[in-house]
Amino acid sequence: MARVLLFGRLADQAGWRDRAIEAMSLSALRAVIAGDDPDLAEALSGPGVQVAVDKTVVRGEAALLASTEVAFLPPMSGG
Amino acid sequence: MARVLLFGRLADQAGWRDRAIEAMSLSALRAVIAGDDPDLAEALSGPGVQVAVDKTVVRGEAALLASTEVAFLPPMSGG
Amino acid sequence: MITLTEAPFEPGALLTAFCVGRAETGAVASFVGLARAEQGQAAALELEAYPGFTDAAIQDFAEAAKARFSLHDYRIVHRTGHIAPGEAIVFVATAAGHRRAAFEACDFLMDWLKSRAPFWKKEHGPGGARWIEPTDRDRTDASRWDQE
Amino acid sequence: MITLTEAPFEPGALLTAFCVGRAETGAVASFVGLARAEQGQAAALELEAYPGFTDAAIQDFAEAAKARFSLHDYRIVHRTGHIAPGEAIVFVATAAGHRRAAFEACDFLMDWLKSRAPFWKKEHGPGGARWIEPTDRDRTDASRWDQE
Repeated sequence: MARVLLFGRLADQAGWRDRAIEAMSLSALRAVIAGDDPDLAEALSGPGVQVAVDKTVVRGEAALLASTEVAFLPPMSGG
Repeated sequence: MARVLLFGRLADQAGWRDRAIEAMSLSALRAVIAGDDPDLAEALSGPGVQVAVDKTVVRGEAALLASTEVAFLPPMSGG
Repeated sequence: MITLTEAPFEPGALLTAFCVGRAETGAVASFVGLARAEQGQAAALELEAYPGFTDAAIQDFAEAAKARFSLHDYRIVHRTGHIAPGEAIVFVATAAGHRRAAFEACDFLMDWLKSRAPFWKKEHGPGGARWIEPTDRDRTDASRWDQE
Repeated sequence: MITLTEAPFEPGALLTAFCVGRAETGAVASFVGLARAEQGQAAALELEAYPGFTDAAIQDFAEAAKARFSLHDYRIVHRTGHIAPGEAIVFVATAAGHRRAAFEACDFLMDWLKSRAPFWKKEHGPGGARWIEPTDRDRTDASRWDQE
Protein backbone atom coordinates (compact mmCIF):
# COMPACT_ATOMS: atom_id res chain seq x y z
CA MET A 1 0.00 0.00 0.00
CA ALA A 2 1.78 3.12 -1.20
CA ARG A 3 0.58 6.43 0.18
CA VAL A 4 -0.04 8.71 -2.81
CA LEU A 5 0.00 12.52 -2.42
CA LEU A 6 -1.12 15.04 -5.03
CA PHE A 7 -0.21 18.75 -4.98
CA GLY A 8 -1.45 21.94 -6.58
CA ARG A 9 -3.64 21.64 -9.66
CA LEU A 10 -3.27 17.83 -9.67
CA ALA A 11 -5.17 17.56 -6.38
CA ASP A 12 -7.85 19.94 -7.67
CA GLN A 13 -8.24 17.86 -10.83
CA ALA A 14 -8.34 14.51 -9.01
CA GLY A 15 -10.66 15.65 -6.24
CA TRP A 16 -8.38 14.05 -3.66
CA ARG A 17 -4.89 14.73 -2.32
CA ASP A 18 -3.98 11.74 -0.17
CA ARG A 19 -4.92 8.14 -0.92
CA ALA A 20 -3.58 4.63 -0.23
CA ILE A 21 -3.10 2.61 -3.42
CA GLU A 22 -1.90 -0.99 -3.76
CA ALA A 23 1.04 -1.14 -6.19
CA MET A 24 4.53 -2.68 -6.25
CA SER A 25 6.09 -0.13 -8.60
CA LEU A 26 5.57 3.37 -9.97
CA SER A 27 4.43 2.00 -13.34
CA ALA A 28 1.95 -0.31 -11.61
CA LEU A 29 0.71 2.66 -9.59
CA ARG A 30 0.20 4.72 -12.75
CA ALA A 31 -1.75 1.80 -14.27
CA VAL A 32 -4.04 1.57 -11.24
CA ILE A 33 -4.70 5.31 -11.41
CA ALA A 34 -5.32 5.13 -15.19
CA GLY A 35 -7.93 2.45 -14.62
CA ASP A 36 -9.74 4.70 -12.14
CA ASP A 37 -9.24 8.15 -13.75
CA PRO A 38 -7.55 8.20 -17.19
CA ASP A 39 -7.47 12.04 -17.33
CA LEU A 40 -5.62 12.15 -14.01
CA ALA A 41 -3.12 9.52 -15.15
CA GLU A 42 -2.41 11.65 -18.24
CA ALA A 43 -1.95 14.78 -16.10
CA LEU A 44 0.46 12.89 -13.80
CA SER A 45 2.63 12.15 -16.85
CA GLY A 46 2.32 15.72 -18.18
CA PRO A 47 5.14 18.20 -18.80
CA GLY A 48 6.92 19.44 -15.70
CA VAL A 49 5.29 16.96 -13.30
CA GLN A 50 7.93 15.46 -11.00
CA VAL A 51 7.59 12.37 -8.83
CA ALA A 52 9.06 12.12 -5.33
CA VAL A 53 9.42 8.75 -3.64
CA ASP A 54 9.82 9.12 0.11
CA LYS A 55 10.56 12.84 -0.45
CA THR A 56 13.31 12.29 -3.02
CA VAL A 57 12.68 13.18 -6.66
CA VAL A 58 13.05 10.13 -8.92
CA ARG A 59 13.10 9.78 -12.69
CA GLY A 60 11.73 6.68 -14.39
CA GLU A 61 10.74 3.53 -12.53
CA ALA A 62 10.89 2.82 -8.80
CA ALA A 63 9.91 -0.13 -6.65
CA LEU A 64 7.35 0.65 -3.96
CA LEU A 65 7.34 -0.98 -0.57
CA ALA A 66 4.50 -0.93 1.90
CA SER A 67 4.28 2.56 3.46
CA THR A 68 6.29 4.15 0.65
CA GLU A 69 5.15 7.75 0.08
CA VAL A 70 4.73 8.77 -3.57
CA ALA A 71 4.13 12.45 -4.34
CA PHE A 72 3.20 13.94 -7.72
CA LEU A 73 4.51 17.51 -7.97
CA PRO A 74 3.26 19.85 -10.70
CA PRO A 75 5.52 22.75 -11.77
CA MET A 76 6.49 24.71 -8.67
CA SER A 77 5.47 28.33 -8.46
CA GLY A 78 7.88 29.50 -5.81
CA GLY A 79 6.57 31.14 -2.63
CA MET B 1 28.43 87.29 17.52
CA ALA B 2 28.58 84.22 15.32
CA ARG B 3 28.05 80.86 16.99
CA VAL B 4 30.96 78.64 15.96
CA LEU B 5 30.66 74.84 16.04
CA LEU B 6 33.53 72.37 15.62
CA PHE B 7 33.06 68.68 14.80
CA GLY B 8 35.11 65.50 14.98
CA ARG B 9 38.88 65.86 15.28
CA LEU B 10 38.64 69.65 15.02
CA ALA B 11 36.79 69.84 18.36
CA ASP B 12 39.30 67.47 19.95
CA GLN B 13 42.17 69.60 18.70
CA ALA B 14 40.61 72.90 19.79
CA GLY B 15 39.44 71.67 23.18
CA TRP B 16 36.04 73.25 22.55
CA ARG B 17 33.12 72.56 20.24
CA ASP B 18 30.76 75.52 20.63
CA ARG B 19 31.86 79.13 21.11
CA ALA B 20 30.51 82.63 20.38
CA ILE B 21 32.98 84.75 18.38
CA GLU B 22 32.58 88.35 17.26
CA ALA B 23 33.17 88.60 13.50
CA MET B 24 31.42 90.18 10.49
CA SER B 25 32.68 87.69 7.89
CA LEU B 26 34.17 84.22 7.58
CA SER B 27 37.62 85.65 6.84
CA ALA B 28 37.38 87.90 9.91
CA LEU B 29 36.31 84.87 11.95
CA ARG B 30 39.32 82.88 10.72
CA ALA B 31 41.59 85.82 11.67
CA VAL B 32 40.17 85.96 15.20
CA ILE B 33 40.71 82.20 15.62
CA ALA B 34 44.26 82.48 14.19
CA GLY B 35 45.10 85.13 16.81
CA ASP B 36 43.89 82.81 19.56
CA ASP B 37 45.05 79.40 18.25
CA PRO B 38 47.17 79.41 15.05
CA ASP B 39 47.27 75.58 14.82
CA LEU B 40 43.48 75.42 14.94
CA ALA B 41 43.15 78.11 12.25
CA GLU B 42 45.46 76.05 10.04
CA ALA B 43 43.42 72.89 10.68
CA LEU B 44 40.19 74.73 9.83
CA SER B 45 41.69 75.56 6.41
CA GLY B 46 43.04 72.04 5.92
CA PRO B 47 42.15 69.62 3.12
CA GLY B 48 38.60 68.31 3.16
CA VAL B 49 37.33 70.70 5.84
CA GLN B 50 34.00 72.20 4.79
CA VAL B 51 32.27 75.23 6.25
CA ALA B 52 28.52 75.40 6.79
CA VAL B 53 26.84 78.76 7.43
CA ASP B 54 23.42 78.29 9.01
CA LYS B 55 23.57 74.61 7.99
CA THR B 56 24.36 75.26 4.33
CA VAL B 57 27.81 74.43 2.99
CA VAL B 58 29.50 77.53 1.57
CA ARG B 59 32.72 77.95 -0.40
CA GLY B 60 34.85 81.07 -0.04
CA GLU B 61 33.68 84.18 1.80
CA ALA B 62 30.40 84.77 3.62
CA ALA B 63 29.04 87.69 5.62
CA LEU B 64 28.05 86.82 9.18
CA LEU B 65 25.11 88.41 10.96
CA ALA B 66 24.47 88.26 14.65
CA SER B 67 23.30 84.71 15.57
CA THR B 68 24.70 83.19 12.39
CA GLU B 69 25.82 79.60 13.00
CA VAL B 70 29.18 78.66 11.48
CA ALA B 71 30.20 75.00 11.52
CA PHE B 72 33.60 73.58 10.57
CA LEU B 73 33.19 70.04 9.24
CA PRO B 74 36.20 67.75 8.88
CA PRO B 75 36.02 64.91 6.31
CA MET B 76 32.89 62.90 7.03
CA SER B 77 33.29 59.27 7.94
CA GLY B 78 29.80 58.07 7.18
CA GLY B 79 27.76 56.34 9.87
CA MET C 1 16.73 28.00 10.86
CA ILE C 2 13.75 27.37 8.60
CA THR C 3 10.11 27.42 9.58
CA LEU C 4 6.98 26.76 7.53
CA THR C 5 3.86 28.01 9.28
CA GLU C 6 0.14 28.12 8.60
CA ALA C 7 -0.27 30.86 11.22
CA PRO C 8 0.42 34.56 10.53
CA PHE C 9 3.82 35.67 11.83
CA GLU C 10 5.33 38.96 12.91
CA PRO C 11 8.49 39.93 10.93
CA GLY C 12 9.69 42.45 13.51
CA ALA C 13 9.71 39.88 16.30
CA LEU C 14 11.77 37.56 14.07
CA LEU C 15 14.25 40.35 13.31
CA THR C 16 14.59 41.17 17.00
CA ALA C 17 15.33 37.56 17.90
CA PHE C 18 17.76 37.24 14.99
CA CYS C 19 19.83 40.30 16.02
CA VAL C 20 20.34 39.24 19.64
CA GLY C 21 23.86 38.42 20.81
CA ARG C 22 25.71 39.06 17.55
CA ALA C 23 28.88 40.71 18.81
CA GLU C 24 30.83 39.90 15.62
CA THR C 25 28.03 40.37 13.09
CA GLY C 26 28.24 43.79 11.51
CA ALA C 27 25.40 43.38 9.06
CA VAL C 28 21.89 41.94 9.09
CA ALA C 29 19.91 42.21 5.87
CA SER C 30 16.30 41.15 5.82
CA PHE C 31 13.35 40.96 3.50
CA VAL C 32 9.62 40.72 4.09
CA GLY C 33 7.33 39.67 1.25
CA LEU C 34 3.76 40.84 1.80
CA ALA C 35 0.58 39.73 0.06
CA ARG C 36 -0.54 42.65 -2.11
CA ALA C 37 -4.21 43.56 -2.32
CA GLU C 38 -3.81 44.45 -6.03
CA GLN C 39 -6.66 46.96 -5.64
CA GLY C 40 -9.03 44.17 -4.70
CA GLN C 41 -8.04 41.90 -7.60
CA ALA C 42 -6.29 39.42 -5.29
CA ALA C 43 -8.72 38.54 -2.54
CA ALA C 44 -6.58 35.87 -0.98
CA LEU C 45 -3.51 33.80 -1.63
CA GLU C 46 -3.17 30.08 -0.93
CA LEU C 47 0.25 28.47 -0.69
CA GLU C 48 0.72 24.74 -0.59
CA ALA C 49 3.94 23.15 0.64
CA TYR C 50 5.00 19.52 0.95
CA PRO C 51 6.14 19.26 4.58
CA GLY C 52 9.45 17.44 4.89
CA PHE C 53 10.19 18.03 1.21
CA THR C 54 9.74 21.79 0.89
CA ASP C 55 11.62 22.63 4.09
CA ALA C 56 14.42 20.17 3.23
CA ALA C 57 14.83 21.78 -0.21
CA ILE C 58 14.96 25.25 1.38
CA GLN C 59 17.49 24.06 3.94
CA ASP C 60 19.77 22.59 1.27
CA PHE C 61 19.66 25.81 -0.70
CA ALA C 62 20.17 28.02 2.36
CA GLU C 63 23.19 26.01 3.53
CA ALA C 64 24.76 26.41 0.09
CA ALA C 65 24.09 30.17 0.28
CA LYS C 66 25.60 30.29 3.76
CA ALA C 67 28.83 28.78 2.43
CA ARG C 68 28.84 30.89 -0.76
CA PHE C 69 28.44 34.22 1.07
CA SER C 70 30.27 33.29 4.32
CA LEU C 71 27.15 33.98 6.34
CA HIS C 72 27.23 33.82 10.11
CA ASP C 73 23.59 32.77 10.17
CA TYR C 74 20.23 32.93 8.38
CA ARG C 75 16.56 32.79 9.29
CA ILE C 76 13.76 31.87 6.90
CA VAL C 77 10.06 31.78 7.77
CA HIS C 78 7.48 31.00 5.09
CA ARG C 79 3.71 31.04 5.37
CA THR C 80 1.58 28.28 3.92
CA GLY C 81 -2.19 27.95 3.61
CA HIS C 82 -4.52 30.93 3.19
CA ILE C 83 -2.83 34.34 3.34
CA ALA C 84 -4.83 37.57 3.48
CA PRO C 85 -3.76 40.80 1.72
CA GLY C 86 -1.26 42.75 3.82
CA GLU C 87 -0.03 39.65 5.66
CA ALA C 88 3.60 38.56 5.50
CA ILE C 89 4.30 35.63 3.17
CA VAL C 90 8.02 35.27 3.71
CA PHE C 91 10.76 36.57 6.00
CA VAL C 92 14.44 36.10 5.20
CA ALA C 93 17.28 37.47 7.33
CA THR C 94 21.01 37.04 6.77
CA ALA C 95 23.87 37.87 9.14
CA ALA C 96 27.39 38.54 7.92
CA GLY C 97 30.52 40.43 8.85
CA HIS C 98 29.89 43.08 6.23
CA ARG C 99 26.87 44.44 4.44
CA ARG C 100 27.66 43.43 0.85
CA ALA C 101 27.54 39.71 1.73
CA ALA C 102 24.42 40.12 3.88
CA PHE C 103 22.53 41.97 1.11
CA GLU C 104 23.62 39.65 -1.68
CA ALA C 105 22.78 36.50 0.26
CA CYS C 106 19.33 37.81 1.20
CA ASP C 107 18.64 38.79 -2.42
CA PHE C 108 19.94 35.40 -3.62
CA LEU C 109 17.73 33.48 -1.20
CA MET C 110 14.66 35.52 -2.11
CA ASP C 111 15.16 35.07 -5.85
CA TRP C 112 15.26 31.32 -5.37
CA LEU C 113 12.38 31.20 -2.89
CA LYS C 114 10.14 33.24 -5.21
CA SER C 115 10.87 31.27 -8.36
CA ARG C 116 12.18 27.80 -7.61
CA ALA C 117 11.21 26.75 -4.10
CA PRO C 118 8.71 23.86 -3.96
CA PHE C 119 5.48 25.71 -3.30
CA TRP C 120 2.22 25.69 -5.25
CA LYS C 121 0.43 29.01 -5.27
CA LYS C 122 -3.23 29.71 -5.91
CA GLU C 123 -4.83 33.13 -6.10
CA HIS C 124 -8.47 33.49 -5.11
CA GLY C 125 -9.76 36.59 -6.90
CA PRO C 126 -13.13 37.99 -7.94
CA GLY C 127 -12.94 35.92 -11.15
CA GLY C 128 -12.32 32.66 -9.28
CA ALA C 129 -9.17 30.77 -8.27
CA ARG C 130 -6.12 30.08 -10.42
CA TRP C 131 -2.80 28.34 -9.91
CA ILE C 132 0.22 30.60 -10.46
CA GLU C 133 3.43 29.83 -12.34
CA PRO C 134 6.69 31.75 -11.76
CA THR C 135 6.76 35.03 -13.71
CA ASP C 136 9.37 35.77 -16.36
CA ARG C 137 10.72 38.41 -13.97
CA ASP C 138 11.16 35.77 -11.25
CA ARG C 139 13.03 33.52 -13.69
CA THR C 140 15.25 36.40 -14.79
CA ASP C 141 16.00 37.43 -11.21
CA ALA C 142 16.90 33.88 -10.22
CA SER C 143 19.02 33.27 -13.31
CA ARG C 144 21.19 36.33 -12.52
CA TRP C 145 23.06 34.05 -10.12
CA ASP C 146 23.51 31.11 -12.49
CA GLN C 147 26.37 32.51 -14.58
CA GLU C 148 28.63 33.23 -11.65
CA MET D 1 10.94 59.28 8.09
CA ILE D 2 14.39 59.90 9.53
CA THR D 3 15.42 59.77 13.18
CA LEU D 4 18.76 60.44 14.84
CA THR D 5 18.86 59.10 18.38
CA GLU D 6 21.36 58.94 21.23
CA ALA D 7 19.36 56.13 22.83
CA PRO D 8 19.64 52.46 21.80
CA PHE D 9 16.81 51.38 19.53
CA GLU D 10 15.16 48.08 18.67
CA PRO D 11 15.27 47.22 14.93
CA GLY D 12 12.48 44.65 15.14
CA ALA D 13 10.03 47.15 16.61
CA LEU D 14 10.86 49.54 13.77
CA LEU D 15 10.30 46.82 11.18
CA THR D 16 6.96 45.90 12.73
CA ALA D 17 5.76 49.51 12.65
CA PHE D 18 7.00 49.93 9.09
CA CYS D 19 5.11 46.88 7.75
CA VAL D 20 1.72 47.84 9.18
CA GLY D 21 -1.10 48.68 6.78
CA ARG D 22 0.79 48.17 3.52
CA ALA D 23 -1.90 46.54 1.38
CA GLU D 24 -0.16 47.48 -1.91
CA THR D 25 3.46 47.02 -0.79
CA GLY D 26 4.75 43.64 -1.87
CA ALA D 27 8.31 44.08 -0.66
CA VAL D 28 10.05 45.46 2.41
CA ALA D 29 13.83 45.25 2.45
CA SER D 30 15.69 46.26 5.56
CA PHE D 31 19.18 46.46 6.93
CA VAL D 32 20.59 46.61 10.44
CA GLY D 33 24.18 47.72 10.99
CA LEU D 34 25.54 46.47 14.30
CA ALA D 35 28.64 47.58 16.20
CA ARG D 36 31.14 44.72 15.97
CA ALA D 37 33.20 43.74 18.97
CA GLU D 38 36.20 42.97 16.71
CA GLN D 39 37.38 40.41 19.27
CA GLY D 40 37.73 43.14 21.89
CA GLN D 41 39.66 45.51 19.62
CA ALA D 42 36.75 47.95 19.37
CA ALA D 43 35.63 48.73 22.90
CA ALA D 44 33.12 51.40 21.92
CA LEU D 45 32.10 53.51 19.00
CA GLU D 46 31.25 57.20 19.16
CA LEU D 47 29.29 58.84 16.38
CA GLU D 48 28.90 62.58 16.12
CA ALA D 49 26.18 64.19 14.01
CA TYR D 50 25.32 67.82 13.35
CA PRO D 51 21.62 68.00 14.24
CA GLY D 52 19.63 69.88 11.61
CA PHE D 53 22.42 69.39 9.06
CA THR D 54 22.98 65.62 9.20
CA ASP D 55 19.28 64.73 9.20
CA ALA D 56 18.55 67.26 6.41
CA ALA D 57 21.32 65.73 4.26
CA ILE D 58 19.95 62.22 4.87
CA GLN D 59 16.43 63.39 4.05
CA ASP D 60 17.55 64.99 0.75
CA PHE D 61 19.35 61.81 -0.25
CA ALA D 62 16.49 59.53 0.82
CA GLU D 63 13.90 61.54 -1.12
CA ALA D 64 16.06 61.26 -4.23
CA ALA D 65 16.31 57.50 -3.67
CA LYS D 66 12.54 57.30 -3.20
CA ALA D 67 12.02 58.89 -6.61
CA ARG D 68 14.79 56.87 -8.29
CA PHE D 69 13.47 53.50 -7.11
CA SER D 70 9.73 54.38 -7.00
CA LEU D 71 9.60 53.56 -3.30
CA HIS D 72 6.31 53.63 -1.45
CA ASP D 73 8.11 54.63 1.75
CA TYR D 74 11.36 54.46 3.70
CA ARG D 75 12.45 54.51 7.34
CA ILE D 76 15.92 55.45 8.55
CA VAL D 77 17.06 55.45 12.18
CA HIS D 78 20.67 56.27 13.04
CA ARG D 79 22.35 56.17 16.43
CA THR D 80 24.64 58.94 17.60
CA GLY D 81 26.83 59.23 20.69
CA HIS D 82 28.42 56.23 22.40
CA ILE D 83 27.48 52.83 20.95
CA ALA D 84 28.43 49.57 22.65
CA PRO D 85 29.44 46.39 20.74
CA GLY D 86 26.39 44.44 19.60
CA GLU D 87 24.14 47.51 19.58
CA ALA D 88 22.40 48.66 16.41
CA ILE D 89 24.00 51.66 14.69
CA VAL D 90 21.64 52.06 11.77
CA PHE D 91 18.30 50.74 10.55
CA VAL D 92 17.10 51.29 7.00
CA ALA D 93 13.85 49.90 5.58
CA THR D 94 12.40 50.42 2.12
CA ALA D 95 8.92 49.57 0.85
CA ALA D 96 8.20 48.99 -2.83
CA GLY D 97 5.81 47.12 -5.09
CA HIS D 98 8.43 44.53 -5.96
CA ARG D 99 11.54 43.17 -4.32
CA ARG D 100 14.19 44.31 -6.81
CA ALA D 101 13.44 48.00 -6.15
CA ALA D 102 13.21 47.47 -2.38
CA PHE D 103 16.57 45.66 -2.22
CA GLU D 104 18.39 48.07 -4.52
CA ALA D 105 17.10 51.15 -2.73
CA CYS D 106 18.07 49.75 0.69
CA ASP D 107 21.55 48.87 -0.59
CA PHE D 108 21.88 52.31 -2.24
CA LEU D 109 20.88 54.14 0.96
CA MET D 110 23.28 52.06 3.08
CA ASP D 111 26.22 52.62 0.75
CA TRP D 112 25.70 56.36 1.00
CA LEU D 113 25.04 56.37 4.76
CA LYS D 114 28.20 54.35 5.45
CA SER D 115 30.51 56.41 3.27
CA ARG D 116 29.15 59.88 2.61
CA ALA D 117 26.59 60.83 5.27
CA PRO D 118 27.70 63.67 7.55
CA PHE D 119 28.82 61.75 10.62
CA TRP D 120 32.15 61.75 12.41
CA LYS D 121 33.13 58.42 13.87
CA LYS D 122 35.56 57.70 16.69
CA GLU D 123 36.61 54.26 17.87
CA HIS D 124 37.62 53.81 21.49
CA GLY D 125 39.86 50.75 21.61
CA PRO D 126 42.50 49.34 23.94
CA GLY D 127 45.11 51.48 22.17
CA GLY D 128 43.15 54.71 22.68
CA ALA D 129 40.68 56.61 20.54
CA ARG D 130 40.93 57.41 16.84
CA TRP D 131 38.76 59.17 14.28
CA ILE D 132 37.74 56.97 11.36
CA GLU D 133 37.69 57.83 7.66
CA PRO D 134 35.56 55.92 5.12
CA THR D 135 37.23 52.70 3.99
CA ASP D 136 38.18 52.05 0.38
CA ARG D 137 35.47 49.38 0.36
CA ASP D 138 32.88 51.96 1.43
CA ARG D 139 33.99 54.29 -1.36
CA THR D 140 33.86 51.48 -3.92
CA ASP D 141 30.40 50.39 -2.77
CA ALA D 142 29.04 53.93 -2.94
CA SER D 143 30.62 54.66 -6.32
CA ARG D 144 28.88 51.61 -7.86
CA TRP D 145 25.82 53.85 -8.21
CA ASP D 146 27.58 56.87 -9.73
CA GLN D 147 27.91 55.54 -13.27
CA GLU D 148 24.24 54.80 -13.74
